[in-house]
Amino acid sequence: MKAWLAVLIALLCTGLALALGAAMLALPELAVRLPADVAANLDASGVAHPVTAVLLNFRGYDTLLEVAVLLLALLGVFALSHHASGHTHPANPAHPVLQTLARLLAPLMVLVAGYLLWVGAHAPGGAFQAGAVLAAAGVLLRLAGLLPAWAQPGRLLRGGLALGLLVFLAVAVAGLPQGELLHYPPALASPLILLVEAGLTLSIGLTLAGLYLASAGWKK
Amino acid sequence: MTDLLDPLPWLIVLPLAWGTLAFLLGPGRGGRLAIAAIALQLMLALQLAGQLLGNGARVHAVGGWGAPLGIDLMADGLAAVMLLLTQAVALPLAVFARGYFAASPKGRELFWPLTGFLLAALNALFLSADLFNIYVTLELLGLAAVGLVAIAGGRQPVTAAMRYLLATLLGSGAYLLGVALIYGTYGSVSLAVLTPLVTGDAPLAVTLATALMLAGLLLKTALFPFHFWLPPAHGGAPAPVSALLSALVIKATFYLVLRLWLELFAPLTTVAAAQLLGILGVAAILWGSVLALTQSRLKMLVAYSTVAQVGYLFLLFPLATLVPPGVADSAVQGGVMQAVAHGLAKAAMFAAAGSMIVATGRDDIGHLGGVGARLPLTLFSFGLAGVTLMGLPPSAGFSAKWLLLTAALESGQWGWVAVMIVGGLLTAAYVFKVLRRAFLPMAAGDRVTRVPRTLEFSAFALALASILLGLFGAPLLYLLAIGRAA
Amino acid sequence: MLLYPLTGAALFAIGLAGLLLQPHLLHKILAFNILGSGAFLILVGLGQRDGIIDPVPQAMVLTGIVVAIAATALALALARQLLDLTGQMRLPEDRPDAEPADD
Amino acid sequence: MSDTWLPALAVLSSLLPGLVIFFLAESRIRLRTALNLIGALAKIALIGIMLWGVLNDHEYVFRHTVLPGLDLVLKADALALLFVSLSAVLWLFTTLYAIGYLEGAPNRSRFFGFFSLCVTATVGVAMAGNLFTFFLFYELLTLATYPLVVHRGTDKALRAGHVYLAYTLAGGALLLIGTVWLYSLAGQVDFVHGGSLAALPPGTAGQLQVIFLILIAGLGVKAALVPLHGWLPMAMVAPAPVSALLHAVAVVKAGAFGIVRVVYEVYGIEFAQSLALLLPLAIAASITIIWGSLRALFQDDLKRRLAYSTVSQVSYIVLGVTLFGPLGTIGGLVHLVHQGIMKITLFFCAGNYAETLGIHKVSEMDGVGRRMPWTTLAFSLGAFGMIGVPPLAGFISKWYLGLGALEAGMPWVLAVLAASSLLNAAYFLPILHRAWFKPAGGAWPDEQIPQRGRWETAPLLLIPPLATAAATLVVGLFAAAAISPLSWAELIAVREYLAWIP
Repeated sequence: MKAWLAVLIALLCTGLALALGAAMLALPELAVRLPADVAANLDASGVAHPVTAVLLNFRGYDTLLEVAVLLLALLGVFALSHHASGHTHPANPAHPVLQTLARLLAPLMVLVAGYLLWVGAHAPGGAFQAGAVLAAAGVLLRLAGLLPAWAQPGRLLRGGLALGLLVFLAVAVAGLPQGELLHYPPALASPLILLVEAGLTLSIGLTLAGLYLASAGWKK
Repeated sequence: MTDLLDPLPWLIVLPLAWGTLAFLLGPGRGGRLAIAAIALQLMLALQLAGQLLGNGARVHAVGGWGAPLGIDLMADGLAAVMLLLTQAVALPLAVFARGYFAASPKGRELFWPLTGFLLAALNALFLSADLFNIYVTLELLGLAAVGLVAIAGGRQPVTAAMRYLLATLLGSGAYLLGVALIYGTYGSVSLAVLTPLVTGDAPLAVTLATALMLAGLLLKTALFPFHFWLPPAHGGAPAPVSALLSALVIKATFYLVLRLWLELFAPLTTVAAAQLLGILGVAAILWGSVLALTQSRLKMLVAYSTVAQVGYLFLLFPLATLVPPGVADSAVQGGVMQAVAHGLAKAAMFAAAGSMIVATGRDDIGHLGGVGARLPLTLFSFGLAGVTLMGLPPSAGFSAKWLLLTAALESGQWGWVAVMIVGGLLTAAYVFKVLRRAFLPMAAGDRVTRVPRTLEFSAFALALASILLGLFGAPLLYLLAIGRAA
Repeated sequence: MLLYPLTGAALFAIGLAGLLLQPHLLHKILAFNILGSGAFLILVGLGQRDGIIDPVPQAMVLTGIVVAIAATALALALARQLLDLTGQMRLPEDRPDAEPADD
Repeated sequence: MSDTWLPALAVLSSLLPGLVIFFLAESRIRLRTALNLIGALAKIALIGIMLWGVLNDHEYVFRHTVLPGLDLVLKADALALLFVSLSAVLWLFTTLYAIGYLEGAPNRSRFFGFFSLCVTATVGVAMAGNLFTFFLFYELLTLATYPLVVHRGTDKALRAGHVYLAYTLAGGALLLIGTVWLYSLAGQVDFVHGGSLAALPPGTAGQLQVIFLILIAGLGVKAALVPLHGWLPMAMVAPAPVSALLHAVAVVKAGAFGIVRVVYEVYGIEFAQSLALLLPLAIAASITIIWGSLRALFQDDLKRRLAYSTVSQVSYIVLGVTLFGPLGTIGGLVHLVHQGIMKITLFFCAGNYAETLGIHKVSEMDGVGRRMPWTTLAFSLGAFGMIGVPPLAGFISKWYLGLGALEAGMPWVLAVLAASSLLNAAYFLPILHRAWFKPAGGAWPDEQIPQRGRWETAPLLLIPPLATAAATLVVGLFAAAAISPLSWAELIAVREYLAWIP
C-alpha cells in the first residue's frame, strides 16, 4: 500500500476518534429512558434478571435472528470444508495427563453449563454462557485427541445444531394467536423461556464447538 | 385465528424454517421444499400488499411490547414493493438453481440452507423498524451472502468471499457505531420513536451517526468507489448465487439508504450531500459500463453492469432532495422502479448467462457463437433483460428512466438527463457486444450443448416480467405511495 | 462517566485503521474485533451516561458479541482456506477482477 | 368495444405469429409460412375494416395507461391508415418474396420472427396516438431490424449493423429527450389534427423551437436526412427482402412519417410556420434530395445506387410536409406511398439479378434484359416512376409537390425538383440502356437459378416485383379514383387544414 495513503487513512481515523469524542461531550439529555420501562415490565417478562428479560422477551426477536446468524456461520464453514483438501484424519495423540484431565473436566463442564443455564433467569448467565462452556468442553476433548474433527455432520449432529433455532421458531410462532410473534402468555412466559434457553444451550454449544471442529480436520 | 395466518411474520419465519430444514435434510437436498416454500412466500407477500392497499401501512409489535421497549416490524408501501420483488425474483431463481446444480453440481451442498437464511434476512430487513434489529438482519444477510459466494470453492471465489466479508463487516461496523451514537443521544433505536426526535439542529453525534450509517450502507451497496468487492464476488459465484446477490442483496442496503434518507435523517439531508451521491452514481455508471465493455468473461461483464446500474439508483437523491414534492415523488418512484427493474432484469441476465456457460462449457464471450442458434430462448431472455437495462420501452427500466428524466427536467437539473441518456447508450454497447457474438455461427472446436428446459424458461420468466412491468407498472406506484408522507 | 465511550471511540478508530492498513488477514480479523468492541463500549457506555444502569444496550451488546463471534469464525475459516489454496494469508494486491478464473 | 380493440389487434396480428415463429424448429417450413401469411392477410383484413370506418369519419382509439400521466395510445386515423395499408400490403409481398429468396438458407425461424416484429413495430409507429407510443415502437423497430441487418453474420454485415445501431439508438435517444421535454412542458401530447402546442404560453416558443430541432434530428436519422444518412447505404449488405423493408416498408418511412406527425399533429402546420420552423426543414430536405441523387450517380454497386436514391426520394416526403399549403401536403403524403411501391419494386429486381445471375454491379448488367425480361420490365417501370415520367406514380407526387411549392410561395423548390428529376434520369437511364440495348458480355457472374421454361427465375421471386410494378402504373393511371392513395392523401390534407381552410 502506498505510504501517503496509509498516512491519510491514519489521519482520517484519528479525526474520527476526535470527532466521536467531541460529539460525546456534547450530548443532550436522554429523550427516552428504557430502564424504567424494563423495570416496570420485568414481572410480566417471566424472568427476574433484566438483561435476560430484554434478551429473551422484550427484544427476543433480536436473539432469534442472532441464533440464526450463529448457525449460518457454521453453514458457511461447512460449505468451505466441502472443498477443503484432506479430510478428517484422527486427532493427533495427546499427552496422557491432558487426556485424563479432559476426561475428568468434560462432565464437570457439562454440569457448569446446566447451572449457568438455570441461573440465567435471575442472575448473570443464560443460554449463551452455558453454550460457550459446552463448546469449551468439546474443544478440550478435541485437543486431548478424544474427539474426531467434524468433516461433515451426520443426521443426528445436524439435528442437534438445528434444534435450538427450531424450538425458538416454534415458540415464536406459538405467540401468534396472542396477536404477535414471540408473544408469550404471561403465565407461560418463564417455562417457555426456559424451554428456549435449554434448546439454545445445546445448539449454541454444538455450533460454537463446530466452528472449531469443522475446520480442525483441514490439511495443514 | 386470523393472527396465526398473518402474512407479515410468516414472511420471516418461513424462510428461516425451510432453510434450517434443508440443512437437516442433508447436503444438496431441499430444492423442492425451497421452491414450494418460496411460492408460498410469494403468495404471502401478495396478500400483505393487498392488505396494505386496503388498510394502509401497518405495524407488528413483536412480543406484544411495542416500541421503544420491544421491536416493531413495519410494513408500508416501500417495504411491500421490496418484499414482492424479493419473492418474485427468488421463485424463478430457485427453479433455475435446481436445474443448474443438477447440470453443474459444484457448490450445491449448502446452497439451499444458505439461500433460505438469505431470504429470511432480506424479508426481516425490509420489515424491521428498529435500528439495532436492522443491524442484526444486515449481519445475517452479509454472512449468508458471503457463504454463498464461497460455496463453489476454489481460489478466485474464496478470495472474493474474503474480500466481500471484510467489506461487509466494515460496513456493518460503521452502521453499528452509528446506532450506538443514536441510542446514546436519544435512548431509543425505534424508527417510530426517533423520527420526531431528529430535527435540523440535532447534536453532532447524530450528524456523525448519519454519516457513518450511510457510508457503511454505501459500502455494502457497492456504490462507486466502494464497488471493488462486487465484481469478483458476483462474477465468481455460481450463476444462481450471482443472480441472487446482484438482484436482491445490494438492493437491501439501497433500500435502507433510501428509507433513512427520506424519513429518519430527512431533516439533516443537504443538497450538497445529495449532489455528492448523484455524482458518485454518475461515476459508477460510466466506470461500470466502460469496464463491462472491456470484459472477456460473460459473468464479469454482467457483474460490472451491476456496478453501473447501482449508479442509476443514486441519481434519485439529487432529484428528490429539497425539490417540489411532486418532483420528489416522481424521483423516488423512478428510483424504486429502477431497483425493481434491475432486480428482475439482472436476475434474468445472470440466469441466461449461467445457461450459456453451462451450454458452452466455458465463461468466455469469445466463444458464444452458436448460442443464438441452439439456445434461442436463452438469448432472447438475455436480450429482453438487456432492453430493460438500456431503459428502452416498453420495460420497467424505461418506466424508471422516464420518471427520473421527468423529475430531472421539472427540477431543471439537465446534467442528470445527459447522464441517463449516455448511460443507456453505454449499456446498449455492452449488451450488444454479447448479443452480436451469440448470433454468430459456432466456431470450430466449440460446443453448444442443450440445457434443461427449466433453465431456459426460468430466465425467460424473469426477463418477461421485467418487460411486462413496463406496461403495467401503475399498480406498483400506487402500492409504493402507501405510508409515504406526500 | 464518559470514560467507557471515549475509550470505545479510540478502540473503534484503532480497529478501523488496522482493518484498512494491515495486509495480513489475521491482523485484519483481529482489527475488526477491536473495532467491534469499540462500538460495543460506546453502546453500553453512552446508554448509562446519566448513571442509571440500562439493561437494553447490555442485551444488545450480548447479541452483537455473538454476531461478531460468528463473523470472526467464518472469516478465520475463509482465511484458513485461502492459506491452503494460495499459501499466504493476505489478499492479492492486484485488482481483484484481474485475477485469472480457475473454473 | 371492438372499435377500441381493432388497432391493438392490427398490431397483434403480426406480433403473435412472430413470437410463435421464433420458437419453431427450422424444419417447420409450412407451419411458418402459414403463420406468416395468415398474419399478413389478417392484418390487411383488419385494416380494410378500419379504412371503411375512417372513410365515414370514424376513429378507432385504443388507450392503456402505462404510468400515471403516460398512456399508450393506438389510433387509426386517416394518416395512420395511409401508412399502415402501405406497409401491410407491401409486407405481404415482401414475405412472399422472402420465402422464395431464403429457400434453404439457415436461421429462417429467427429471420421471419424478427421480420414480423419489424412490421409490428411499423404498424405501431403508424398508429401511435401520441409521442410516447410513437417512441416506443420507433425503438422496437430499431431492435427488430438489427438482427435482420446482421443476418448474414459476415464481418461486413456486422459492421453495418454496428453503424446502424449507433445511428438509430442515438436518434432514439434524441427523440426521447425531445419527448420527455415536451411532456414536461405540455403534459401528454396526443396527436390531433392541427396540433395542440399553439395553446402553450408564448414564453415557451424558444423551448419549443429547440424541442422541434431535437425531435427532427431524432427522426431524421431513420428518415436518412443528410448528414444523418450514413447508415442507409451501409445497410444494403442485408438480404434483399430486408433492404425492401428498410427502404420501402418500415424504417426510413417511420422516420419520415414521424416528421409528418410532429409537424402536422404535434405542432400544427400553422404553428410550425409561425415559429419559422418549416423553411429550415425545407432547405435540409432539398439538400438531401440533391446530395442523395449526386451520390447515386457514382455508385457502381446496384443496391448502393438504389440506397442513395432512397436518401434522395424520402426527402420528397419531408419537403412536401414543409410546403405550407394543402397541395404540398398532398404531394408529400402521396409520395410516402408511391416511393414505397416504386422502391420496393427496384429492390426486388436487384435481388432477383443477384440471386439468379449473381449480378451486383451496374457494370455487370449488360444485356440482362434479354435473359430476364420480366424482371427488367418491372425494374424499368420503377425507374421511370422514380424519374417522374407520366403517368407513373412518381409523376403524381412531383406534380403536386410542384403545385404545393408555388402555393407556398417557394418557387426555388421547383428548381430542386427539376434538378433531382434530371439526376434521377442520369443514374437510372444508363442502367436501363445497359440492360435492354447492350449485348450480354459472355457468362453471368454466378448463375444460380437456371431458366425453366417461361420462368426466368423462381416464381416467388418474380411475382412480387411484377405486382408492385403494376401498382406503380395503376396508382398513377387511376390517381383520381375514389380510394387511390392520392384521394386518400387529399382526404387527410383536408382534415389537417380544417382549422385553416375557411
